[in-house]
Amino acid sequence: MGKYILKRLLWIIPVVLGVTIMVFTIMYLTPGDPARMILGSNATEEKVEALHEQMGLNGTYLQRLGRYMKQVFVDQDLGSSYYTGVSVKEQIKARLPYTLRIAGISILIAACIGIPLGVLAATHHYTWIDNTAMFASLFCVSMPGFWFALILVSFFALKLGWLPAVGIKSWTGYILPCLAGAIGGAAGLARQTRSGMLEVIRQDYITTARAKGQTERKVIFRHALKNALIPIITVMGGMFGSSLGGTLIIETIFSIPGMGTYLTDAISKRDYPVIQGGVLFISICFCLIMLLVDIVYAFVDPRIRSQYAGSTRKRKAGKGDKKE
Amino acid sequence: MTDISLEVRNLKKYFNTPKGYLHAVDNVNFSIQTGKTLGVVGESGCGKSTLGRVVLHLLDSTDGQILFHGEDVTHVDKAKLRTLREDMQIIFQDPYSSLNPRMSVSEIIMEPLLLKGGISRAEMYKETKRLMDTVGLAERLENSYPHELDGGRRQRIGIARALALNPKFIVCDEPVSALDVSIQAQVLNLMLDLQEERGLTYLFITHDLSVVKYFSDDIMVMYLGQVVEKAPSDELFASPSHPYTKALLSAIPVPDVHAPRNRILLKGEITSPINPKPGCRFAARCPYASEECHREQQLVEIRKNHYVACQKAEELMDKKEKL
Amino acid sequence: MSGQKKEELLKIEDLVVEYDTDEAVVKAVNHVNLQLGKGETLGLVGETGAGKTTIAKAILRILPDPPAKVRGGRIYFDGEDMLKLSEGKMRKIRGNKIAMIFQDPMTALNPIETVGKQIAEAISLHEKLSKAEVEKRAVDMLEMVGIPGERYSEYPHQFSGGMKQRVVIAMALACRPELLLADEPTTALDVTIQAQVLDMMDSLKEKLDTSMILITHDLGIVAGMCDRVAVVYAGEIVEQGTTEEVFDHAGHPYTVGLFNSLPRLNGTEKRLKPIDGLMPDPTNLPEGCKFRERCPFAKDECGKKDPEIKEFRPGHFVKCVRAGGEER
Amino acid sequence: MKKKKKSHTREILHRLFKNKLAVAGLVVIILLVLAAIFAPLLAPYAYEAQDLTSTFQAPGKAHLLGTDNLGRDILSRLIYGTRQSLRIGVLSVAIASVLGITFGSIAGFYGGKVDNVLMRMLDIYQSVPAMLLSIALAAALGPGLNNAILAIGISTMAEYARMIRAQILTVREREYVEAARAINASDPRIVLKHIIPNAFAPLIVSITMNIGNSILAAATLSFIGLGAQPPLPEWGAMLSAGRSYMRDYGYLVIIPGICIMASVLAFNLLGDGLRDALDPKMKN
Repeated sequence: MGKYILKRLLWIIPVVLGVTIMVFTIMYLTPGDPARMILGSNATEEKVEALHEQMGLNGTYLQRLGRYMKQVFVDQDLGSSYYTGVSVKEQIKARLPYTLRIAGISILIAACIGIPLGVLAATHHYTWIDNTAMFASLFCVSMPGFWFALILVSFFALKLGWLPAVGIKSWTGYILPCLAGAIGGAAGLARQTRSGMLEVIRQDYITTARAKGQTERKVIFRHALKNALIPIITVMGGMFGSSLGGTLIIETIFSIPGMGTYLTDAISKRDYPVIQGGVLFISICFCLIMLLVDIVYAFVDPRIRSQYAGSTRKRKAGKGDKKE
Repeated sequence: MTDISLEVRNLKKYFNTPKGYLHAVDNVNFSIQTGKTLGVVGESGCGKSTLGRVVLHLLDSTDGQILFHGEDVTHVDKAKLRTLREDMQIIFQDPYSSLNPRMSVSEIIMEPLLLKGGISRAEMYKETKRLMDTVGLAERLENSYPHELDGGRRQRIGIARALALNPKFIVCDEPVSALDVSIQAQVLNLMLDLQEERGLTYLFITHDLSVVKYFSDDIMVMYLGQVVEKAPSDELFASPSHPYTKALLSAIPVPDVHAPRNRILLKGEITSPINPKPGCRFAARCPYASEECHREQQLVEIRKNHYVACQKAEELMDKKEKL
Repeated sequence: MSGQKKEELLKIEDLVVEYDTDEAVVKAVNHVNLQLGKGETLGLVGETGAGKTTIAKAILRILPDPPAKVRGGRIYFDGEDMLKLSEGKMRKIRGNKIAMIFQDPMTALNPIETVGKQIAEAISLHEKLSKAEVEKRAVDMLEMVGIPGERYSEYPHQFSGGMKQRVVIAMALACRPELLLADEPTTALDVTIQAQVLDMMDSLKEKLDTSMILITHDLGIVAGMCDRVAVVYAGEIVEQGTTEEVFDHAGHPYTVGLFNSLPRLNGTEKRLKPIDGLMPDPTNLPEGCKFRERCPFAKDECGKKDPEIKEFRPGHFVKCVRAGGEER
Repeated sequence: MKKKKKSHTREILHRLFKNKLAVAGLVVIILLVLAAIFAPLLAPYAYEAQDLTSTFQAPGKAHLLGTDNLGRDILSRLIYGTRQSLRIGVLSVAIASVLGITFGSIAGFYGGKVDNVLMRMLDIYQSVPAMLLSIALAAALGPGLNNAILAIGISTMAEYARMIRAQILTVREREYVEAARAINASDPRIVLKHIIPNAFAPLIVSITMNIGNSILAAATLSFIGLGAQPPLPEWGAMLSAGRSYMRDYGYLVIIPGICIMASVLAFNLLGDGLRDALDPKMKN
């Protein structure tokens, strides 16, 4: 088990390096010259050249990449904004918690609504409950999250005045953004849980449990749900990624000082260090979440756990080396 | 080199796995006379299916020689492989997964003809109909899809496809084990008729001992990649001499209430053939195992055409089911 | 093997089970009558799709509904009609008085629970024992089926196929049921392992004095294990009697056909005699005798009305108009 | 065990048409396509026609769905908007699936080391959340609908790559592929005739559903100013523009949102229906 966690931890290193290169490359290929944007189109070539030098925009792709990598990993510095001059690292430190909190709470709400709904639908397969729950969740999956956020704002904030429309001064500020972020995930989880449950309910071991004289409730919760939830762990991990993406947009609606407002602002100004640093950091967070998910998965699923427990390691199936 | 259809010498097939080399087929020797059937029996994981696939070049051999009508075909180029495959065909175990679900019956049977080429479409179509008739598929089924048919008919499609190129030799990989007994008998009879009409040579792979007895001229028993006993069919059933063969034969449930029941129960289960220790691979489960079993066992001819890989064979041969 | 006047444990009368699908109604079990005495082993023989498993699951009332519907009949167990019992009472019978073993040991065990716990679950459901006692009993059960008790806390994937089937058997026998329904318990296993498992089942059955319904397609297994046998064809019992009777004096043309289809180890026949044709489509069963289309002796009257079940020889029942006429 | 003779496709369509929700989805999609084709005929006004004398008109006789801050007829803009939405959906999915299928097929066919390297690359690539990657790519490429399409296409290819690879790996092990080799079928033939047709079912489902998801993603990009640029009548952009007037003219936000949702829902319904129809076992 320790070996598995170590292996999985080490894998983070190439991933982070790879993501850094990828993000850098995307920005490198971007047309337009930030130096010229700052100086205006009347500036002389020399002035632009000088600013290039100062901003580290001179040199070949590899030179620039090398400089950036050194800056990020050796000096642990993400640079500073072209426009405000404020350190990107400091800004991220201040802003990331908001984004993570909203995304995290959204996922939690989504799980609390989606998983029970999925179980309910699966256990009432072929009935109106299933049909209604599934149509409702498909409806919610199809709904643009930012649109739902706007509707929430106009109703609960503007019309009823119960909750703040913008800002996040107290916990009440979290309610609407988190609800808006949760709805898509809840619907998605409900669908996934349902299909997972239906798959498991068909298995022989469920019939075996019934044949033992176990109550239907226990059959569902002890045997079916546990098995169905294992793959849901991974689904939820992946969902955290989309939840992060969604949160970025929702933040702009509620003017929350998180990564979303930071990034969208930087995008409109082509503030490269901010975009690079922001994307890199969110991705690293996502990687860590996925790492956690994999480890949790390995702990819950004895089949994986024993694979790494030493001697009983199974060879990979389906690699063309047929037995028999 | 008169009438030996297929000969295999010291054939080996190892698979590289994370845990080491899996000895799926280890040093196997046999030959089949033209028009005869060699039955290969063994339990799951004994390498019998791999053997069939190596013979057909569907898998590459690790070592050893394959001779087809006296010609060494172990390593062949693409062109030779094409002609070789026209002569050597295979019938698969699972009539559900061996047919492409997106092709109709006639498309499946016609495909080999299409790939061979040389005749017009109309002729191919005529030939397809003839093949369907040969294997007993009604003409009206030509546009059906495999999923619409039952296991027996599907297996007939598989046989027709194998026959399309007019092969001399067919590997039958558990062709009836997925079928119900009444259907199984239909298919077995068909295969016997075809052998008689066309002088086919069969390598008949199965785990079902009663079928193999009925179907084969010679039988070869495999255990963990190795041949433990080889003999003419009647001889093997009359005087099995390897302890494993004895146990295997005694374990067959006989559909006769008056038959004496004296099963030899083996201890333990089949182990994995990954990096096997030298010596007899059956020793761990063998009721007669002794110290000497840790050295390599050779196939020895203990009676005419009766080969056994066990040092105690001679003494066990006459030991009629003592239990 | 007389099996004549044993005390009756299970009696099925006129059982009808159908599956309602979108397209048609599958007539899986059609007016089945069966009885089983205490301590007896009944073999239920037939081909794929004949309705054997459906009968067993109907006894335990674990058929998936929808699509399966029990359309009629009575199933008496210890004199009580189980089809009329409440779900709660039925649960007290399942796993306790009647247990079931399924065909595929690979999928019959919950992959994320230890085998010990799964056996313990069956025990704790029906017996008021302390946790430690339950565990002790589960370990005993494991050892009884030849698995070291230390393997209690291992997971199913750590066992081989044969071992898994032993676990399943241990689980089924944990509460010493009066009746064991074994659905093709060895079909997924290799011959030598099959021999081990069958041998073990036989001796455990004796030891625990359990009656058994053994579902199989293998007549060889029936010959070795069963006191009586019932042959199932297209959802009907076409022949029923003591194993010796049925094997020696098969009365129904289908049973005769089954025997002729089998390659014999001691025989020298050069050709098998298969049954022509296929089992009829269960959504579209023919009028009259369901075997008529494949039967070499079919007459006009066979198509007109369903043949009655006749006592062909003492204690040997056959559903064929020819029964009582010439033997095979 | 049906005796009816039916080809695979017809059987699937038969099952699909029995599913009312899927048919409803299909009908909505057909209506969208028709609206896109006949937009100039259907729209009562030109989509860019401003009428500053009648801004913010509530839905009424002259303007069925009202007008926006520049007095443009919302219904007309919505009708023209179908063109953008369908273009986004179809093109970005086309880009994603072509990229993904190529990538996944290479990994699946060659297997071994090639597969390993490619899949690890995909892991890294997927470490950036798809929405974030779309935003970053769209930002890098610059605002504009075509760039948004490209950005969405690139950032969603991983799903197809994984799916087709997994399918190829399963299908490759089937006996009929072995049988094809035994009758001398060439590798390309095996791939085209035996593997791809059997690996395609889940792909079709996912393509259908992803058209909807791409429309959603593009609307999101437009919403933050990265997608369609004014005066192009794209639903997300309309929603974004209406946002400033939301307090007083809620319909400016609500109506485009409903359009987005309805079209995404239609594709999802059809996709769901297709999945059930393609694999009837999965349904119950």
